[in-house]
Amino acid sequence: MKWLILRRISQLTILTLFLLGPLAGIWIVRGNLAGSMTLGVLPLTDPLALLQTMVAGHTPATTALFGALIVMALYLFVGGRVFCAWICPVNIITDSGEWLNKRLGFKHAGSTGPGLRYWLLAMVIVLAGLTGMATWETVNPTNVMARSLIFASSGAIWMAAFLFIMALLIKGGWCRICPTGALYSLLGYASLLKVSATNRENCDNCKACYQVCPEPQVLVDPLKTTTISPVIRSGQCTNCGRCIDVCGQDVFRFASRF
Amino acid sequence: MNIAGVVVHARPEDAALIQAEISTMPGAEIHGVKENGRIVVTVEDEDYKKTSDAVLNLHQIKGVLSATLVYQHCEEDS
Amino acid sequence: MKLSRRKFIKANAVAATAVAAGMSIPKAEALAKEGDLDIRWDKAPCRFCGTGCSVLVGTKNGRMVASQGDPDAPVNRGLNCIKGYFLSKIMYGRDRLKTPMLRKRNGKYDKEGEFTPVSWDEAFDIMAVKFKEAIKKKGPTSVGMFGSGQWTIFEGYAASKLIKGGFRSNNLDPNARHCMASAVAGFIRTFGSDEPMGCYDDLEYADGFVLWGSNMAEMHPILWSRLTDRRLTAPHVKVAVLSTFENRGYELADLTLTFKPQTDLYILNFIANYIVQNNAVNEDFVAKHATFKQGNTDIGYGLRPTDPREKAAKNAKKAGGSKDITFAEYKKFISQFTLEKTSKETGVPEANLVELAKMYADPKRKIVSYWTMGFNQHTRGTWANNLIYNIHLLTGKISEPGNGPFSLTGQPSACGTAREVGTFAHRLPADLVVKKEAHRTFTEKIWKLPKGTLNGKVGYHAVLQNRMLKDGKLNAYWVMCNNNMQAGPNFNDEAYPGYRNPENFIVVTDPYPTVTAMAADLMLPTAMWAEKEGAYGNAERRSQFWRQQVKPPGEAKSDLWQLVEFSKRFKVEEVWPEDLIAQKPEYRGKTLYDILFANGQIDKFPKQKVTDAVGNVYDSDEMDHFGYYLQKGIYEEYRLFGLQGPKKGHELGSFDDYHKSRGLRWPVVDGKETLWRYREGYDPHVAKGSGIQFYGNKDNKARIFALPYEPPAEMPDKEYDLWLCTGRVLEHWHTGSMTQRVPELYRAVPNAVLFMNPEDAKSRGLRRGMTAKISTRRGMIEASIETRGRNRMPKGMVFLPFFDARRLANKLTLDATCPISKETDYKKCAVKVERTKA
Amino acid sequence: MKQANNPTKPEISSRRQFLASSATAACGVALFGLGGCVGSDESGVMLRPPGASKEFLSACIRCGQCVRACPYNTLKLVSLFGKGGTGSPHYEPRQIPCEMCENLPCIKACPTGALDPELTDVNKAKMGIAVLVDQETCLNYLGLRCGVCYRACPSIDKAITLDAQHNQRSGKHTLFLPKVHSDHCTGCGKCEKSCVLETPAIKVLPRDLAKGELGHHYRLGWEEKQKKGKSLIPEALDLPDRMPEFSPLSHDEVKP
Repeated sequence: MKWLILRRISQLTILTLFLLGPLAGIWIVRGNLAGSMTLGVLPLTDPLALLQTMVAGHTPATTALFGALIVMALYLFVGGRVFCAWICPVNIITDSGEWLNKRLGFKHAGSTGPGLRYWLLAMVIVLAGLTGMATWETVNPTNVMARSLIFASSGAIWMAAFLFIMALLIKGGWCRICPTGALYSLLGYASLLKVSATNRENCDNCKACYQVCPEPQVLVDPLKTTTISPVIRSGQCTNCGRCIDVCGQDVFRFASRF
Repeated sequence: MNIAGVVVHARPEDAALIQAEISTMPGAEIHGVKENGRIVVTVEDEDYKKTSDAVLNLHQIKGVLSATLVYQHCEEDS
Repeated sequence: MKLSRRKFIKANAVAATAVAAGMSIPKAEALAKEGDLDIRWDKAPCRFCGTGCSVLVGTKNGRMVASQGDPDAPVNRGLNCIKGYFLSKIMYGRDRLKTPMLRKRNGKYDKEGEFTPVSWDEAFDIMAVKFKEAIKKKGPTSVGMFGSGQWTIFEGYAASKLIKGGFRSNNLDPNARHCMASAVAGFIRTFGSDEPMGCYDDLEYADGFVLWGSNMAEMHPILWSRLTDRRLTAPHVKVAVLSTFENRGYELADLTLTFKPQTDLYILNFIANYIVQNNAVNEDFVAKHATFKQGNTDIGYGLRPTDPREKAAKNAKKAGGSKDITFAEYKKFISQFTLEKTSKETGVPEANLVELAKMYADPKRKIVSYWTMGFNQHTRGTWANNLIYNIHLLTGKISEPGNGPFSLTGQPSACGTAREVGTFAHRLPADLVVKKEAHRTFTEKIWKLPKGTLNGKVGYHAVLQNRMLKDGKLNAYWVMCNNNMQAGPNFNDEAYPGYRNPENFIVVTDPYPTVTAMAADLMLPTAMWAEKEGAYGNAERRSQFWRQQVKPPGEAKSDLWQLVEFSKRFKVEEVWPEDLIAQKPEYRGKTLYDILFANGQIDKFPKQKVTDAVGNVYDSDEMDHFGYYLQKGIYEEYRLFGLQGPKKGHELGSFDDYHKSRGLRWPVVDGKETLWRYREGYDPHVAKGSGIQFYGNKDNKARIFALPYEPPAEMPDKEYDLWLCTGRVLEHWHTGSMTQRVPELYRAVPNAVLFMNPEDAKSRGLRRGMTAKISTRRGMIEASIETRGRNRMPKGMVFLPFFDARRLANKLTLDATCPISKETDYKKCAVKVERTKA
Repeated sequence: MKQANNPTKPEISSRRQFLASSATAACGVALFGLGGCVGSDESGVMLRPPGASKEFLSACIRCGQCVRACPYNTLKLVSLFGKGGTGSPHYEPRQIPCEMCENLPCIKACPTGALDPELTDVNKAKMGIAVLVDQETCLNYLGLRCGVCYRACPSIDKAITLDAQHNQRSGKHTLFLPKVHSDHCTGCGKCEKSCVLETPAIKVLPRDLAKGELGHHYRLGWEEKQKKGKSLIPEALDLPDRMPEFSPLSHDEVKP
């Protein structure tokens, strides 16, 4: 449970940091996940949102460019989809949807393949070019969710309901097709911090890790193909650490990609 | 008590739909419709802010060309 | 068919809307017609400024539901300013006081207790105890009252009679002291008779207008609209505006003069000098109608006698004194006010000064000078008034259509109530004064009082009342129809300690819980405006009457009712000494009510139906309560002062005539109004063949005064480095107690902001919109900075409106007054403005 | 569940299914996005913070930092189902108008330059333009002395002036008619906010919606003359009018 708790703490801390300003008047961070300014010095920008405005024909100001570069550098270091597992509030909702699905024990009404997210990512970018605006940002559940929460908009309830039901009905919920996650996963292929099935020889095939993994396809090769490195190199891995938590045989741990 | 009288002007072909929409608005009441698309509506509410909102909302109905405030009465209830 | 009120209004809405849509909805029209029939329309003067616009008020089912400008009113022809537009809403603020509220603890009155609802009986009981106690302990001068230029004429008269005739105290003063006193003193000093000679018709006759310290564009909006129309329709007309900062009047002005505070005294004398130097004196007029006087100088600032500035002033005790001089001596005196010196001292370019002087000097140009608070609220306010008369007298441009000096009044009845019925501490009705024995004797005769009842010593004026409360010399105090804790100067140091002085009992009568009411010991709820029958007198001597349109809410009773009813609580033996009673033994055992009001004069008009020309019947709560037509009785007794009194030219028409008319301008003689006083043919009191008679003075001549420049009481220095001026905005009336309760007006201008020059702001690290700390030696408030907008401030000067009860501007102001008129100077004190630490 | 149980070998049929569902979903997203785009057509009637250009939505990442920077809570983000681009900033003057901060904190907070950092003088902001939409209810047009909008204007006498006209009806008063001047009006909306009517007679509209455009072929003669300082053509010959010796038309400059 250790990593799960740490992740929840991380997610809530991020939200709290954003909410401290409007609720308590302590302005550490201004803005939301699309773009923010911390302590007046550290800009952070959602690379996908920025990419869309660029495709749409806008030359961004340096603040936003820096912000995006900082974000990308960070995720190159800790793992691209660390955003999905450790920052994004949608993760909490998707996890709850999944949890309820398991509790109710009903079959998912459908599922999506892990490649779909890249199609969507491409669509989002093409769409920005076609429409000449960051069209995706109008509906982007990740940013809408965060923004509605941080700006206390009623949209938060609707978006949360939508995401929850989606996770209830479809395996992996929104998080398996999210274009934002897709972009980060591309970074993840090159990132430094990884989960590794270091002690894969101890694996007793209990499949607990597959059960909890939001992207179980990433586990198969590193765990089972002994000829390759045990490091989970796929960018689709979110570095959530659930596999580390649940494995009775202590197979997994965080490691560098090398 | 606040009561406003509003002339809503719609395209004649949309008038029926718009009437239906208006009749769902709380506090709004239709008193007459002219074949050229003019609809006589009253809006009432206890709180003057809400009355004005309702008048503004009339503008927002799709197909409404104009909504003109003609009569406005406002007083506090004794 | 009986309809609910909501249905009525809805039918109205449908009918009006259907007309606009070009269709017919017969059912609604029928209903609406039926509804419209029971809107009753009647006239009333506007509740706000001294312009005296007339409105028609529509009442239905006992509520005022609509209003409109009276299209036939001579002043406003159906127009209103934005305050007048919302008149029908001022009575319906949610926090109207509906029952007397007394500070109580453990069921008993306690100065430190909480406000608790009480009955009128309990309220008057404790009041009577406190007033009697004060009179018994310290004599009549320990009771007093602060009244109002917003009182009806009847109320002012009743108050004057109760305080001066009943309690034998002259400590009665109106809020008009803060507003008109300098104009009053100026008129009396120059002409021997109060109030302007001209009227609003001048607006259509003049070729030039000069505004001296009057933001007429905002403060007298309807008159400004008339002045503008004259300017537009007659291209030769010139408008000059003088002020210490650029106000809304500058937009129309052909000539503007922005001068350093207090230096208007230079400009006024310079113009006179220019007229003399350029042989523009109307020699014939001056020889026949004027004499010259040198006024006392070094007269102090009306501060407490212990103040070093007062101690240093040689003539502080003889401020109004003067001696006769010759025209030659006068000419010599003013010759020091040269163009160069005046330009240097005032900061006004020479060309502008000359152009203004030329307007007055040109014999072919008819000129009206208008002024308001810039002149009157001035430590030399009386002088400023005298000096403007000098100019009009030297050129003979006075008392004829389009020519004359005209003081605009701030309050709806500053003239009618405060001045004409004698609610000032030194006055009696119809221009009489307490100091003159003949005037007292005449008043005692009309009032049927024993000789010697009236006190010959001038009472405490507004500013002095607060000082005396603080010093414990004034102990039972009644404030009516004004909000002096917000309007009065330096109230943190003077007024508030006085109100809360444990020796004192303070009563405040108001429709709303104002700052003043909350500082009192007893709050009395009152009927306002059209909730009672009333009369106002506007700035052009026009008295206008109205009938009671609606009932006041809850237990609220009119000020008149309160004054008269309260007099029943006093047996004459409790307030008068034996020697007075001995003169009129028939008064023994009687109450002040019997003596002052049920005196065979006031109670002689029996109960009747109050009706208008079409037969509508109106309530008269006072008539119902007292059993006779109280307002009529009061008015007819008051009228005797004008008809029989020692001062000429104050005749009024009959009570019934006023109810029928849209106001009449006094003197009303032989069924005719008087538009221009002192001029033969216009004024019935001017003897044939004399042309002009300033009959207020025995020699029928006016006085031209030699008066110099003297510095203000406080000037910016190193620490307090800016001039502060407080004042008003168009949207709000005085302290905002009525207009801030109209949601639309509140939204229009919710907060008072500090108008400031952008460079002054910048040099203090302030930006527009920032909250700043504004402090003087007397207090501190916070307000946000406005560097643009309606007023443009020159460097070194800031302006702060005082309507905002959350930013009490006048606690910053200095309680310096004109030593002659005792009117406060709100326009000049030293202030500093700093960034707040945040 | 199936995939989780057997992640190694997706079957052919399920691969096909995957492709099909992918395509469907992609279309869905496109529609979803286009829907948002269509919704943002309404951006035509939205009032944006200072420095926002017509292409504002192409540059705004909807981070809300401008909203946070606004000291008067003027700026709001469009809600999820709101028109005009969910999450993008706008203001409604009747609720809270723009106070025209000299230091433009909203622009400073914008990371992307969607609010143009080149705009440093708030007076040059073009957020919208005030339009007196209803002359029939405007109290000034009725002759009343209102002018609240005029005095509320931070650029009084520049952005709004009062045109004084003779009041024919009363015969002795003036109509003070508010007139908006587009070169000075920033669209801050203080006028709309302060209008005392139940529904304001003056409203701020986006500039492209409110402004007319003069025909490019036409010049204003009086302005051209003023610019040049004299007539654009050489003086034409003008002969004196024949008059009787004592003309009834001659009159003193100052009326008697």
